[in-house]
Amino acid sequence: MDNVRVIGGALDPWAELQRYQARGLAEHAGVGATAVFVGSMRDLNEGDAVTAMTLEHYPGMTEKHLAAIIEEAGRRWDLIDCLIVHRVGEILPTDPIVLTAAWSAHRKDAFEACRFLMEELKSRAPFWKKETLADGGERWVEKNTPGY
Amino acid sequence: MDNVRVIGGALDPWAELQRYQARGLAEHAGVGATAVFVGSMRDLNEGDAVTAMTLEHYPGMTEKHLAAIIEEAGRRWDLIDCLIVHRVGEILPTDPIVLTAAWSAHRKDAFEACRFLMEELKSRAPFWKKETLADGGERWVEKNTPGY
Amino acid sequence: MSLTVRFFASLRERLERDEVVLAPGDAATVGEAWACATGGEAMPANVLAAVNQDYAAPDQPLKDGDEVAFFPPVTGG
Amino acid sequence: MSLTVRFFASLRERLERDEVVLAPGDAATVGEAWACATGGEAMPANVLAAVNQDYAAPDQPLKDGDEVAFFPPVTGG
Repeated sequence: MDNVRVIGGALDPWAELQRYQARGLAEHAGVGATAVFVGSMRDLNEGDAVTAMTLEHYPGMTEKHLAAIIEEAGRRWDLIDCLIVHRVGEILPTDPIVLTAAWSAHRKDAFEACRFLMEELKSRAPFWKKETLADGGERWVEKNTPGY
Repeated sequence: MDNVRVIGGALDPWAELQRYQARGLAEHAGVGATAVFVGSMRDLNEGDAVTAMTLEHYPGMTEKHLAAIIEEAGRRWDLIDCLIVHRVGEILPTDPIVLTAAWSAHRKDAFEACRFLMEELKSRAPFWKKETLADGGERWVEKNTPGY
Repeated sequence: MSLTVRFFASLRERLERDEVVLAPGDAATVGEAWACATGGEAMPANVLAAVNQDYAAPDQPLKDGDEVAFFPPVTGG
Repeated sequence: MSLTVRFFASLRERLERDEVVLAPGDAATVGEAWACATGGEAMPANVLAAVNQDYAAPDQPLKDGDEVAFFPPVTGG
């Protein structure tokens, strides 16, 4: 389950991809297409200025469901590999929060699988966001925005 | 037109993204979504082993049309920035050939724009591939595979 | 043995409880585990439940040793 | 002044020409520039044309100083 990581510290998506590809993908001459998504923290949500965020997860269940999402993508598309990295804990605006990536021979498969990983993660993986507002108040985010 | 580059040497997509984002995007707290595509050279095309490739372009017209594609994406989706980098010249299997990226507040816009950049590039930007086969023979690629 | 009931995120904060341990006889289903661990509160329609880290419906039967979790809609990514 | 006609990729190789300079009177349209620069060959249906780096149809009129380009379907990315 090296292709699923929940991390407590900073997420550098490009360094993460370079490291992950170095395990054989960079030399894999069957890879024609790599699709990547990075979600970052904005300083605005539902019209309010947000100064910080805490991301909670359910250790064990989160990783299990991220792995299941990757497995499902592998059944639906022709993929060589996938990666999901998600950050938890204290987060500030501009910080990358999540990285999803799909490697395939063909771009259609890579594009669609990468987007699927992200949408499934947002609807099924147990993570919760609590925002700190500019006035110091806190609130739990109650639902995600639609992605299609 | 810094967001369009046609380069003769190696393309390192992750270093390219890091460099490009360092011009302000990394600190832009309105960016919630970054979608990226990387196309790489495979060692197989239409069932034949391919050992090398030469990519030709039409200097001037290529850059002009890549810029027009980015402009069109900006009219169709809510975007903060886009980047297209394409390699030309001699290329070997596993080498990255093309990078498209779209930055937006929202993931739907980033995903769709990134894919649009790639599909439009493949149908409109004047690049041509000539393959060297395992037996030493050469052939021009005559058409691209469908992407949707 | 026993049943462990866990609460996450806004539910954990509102109910002021993180983990409750029940005797297996206390709750035969997910819904009964909710009622027992919250002191009889009705289960809100948008609360999600998991048994042993898989999503579960309120009528799912429980067995000794199960871990039951309750949480609000997920908002990661 | 004059018209410059350029060929790219497999067309350049097959026709064994890279650039041909025509007198403006030689070709009033893109199609005529093709005929003149190839020595009267019929223009294949899949050949693409550009005038001053924008895609153009065979009947597009030309003016002095134009750069006309012919090339096969594009295959980048």
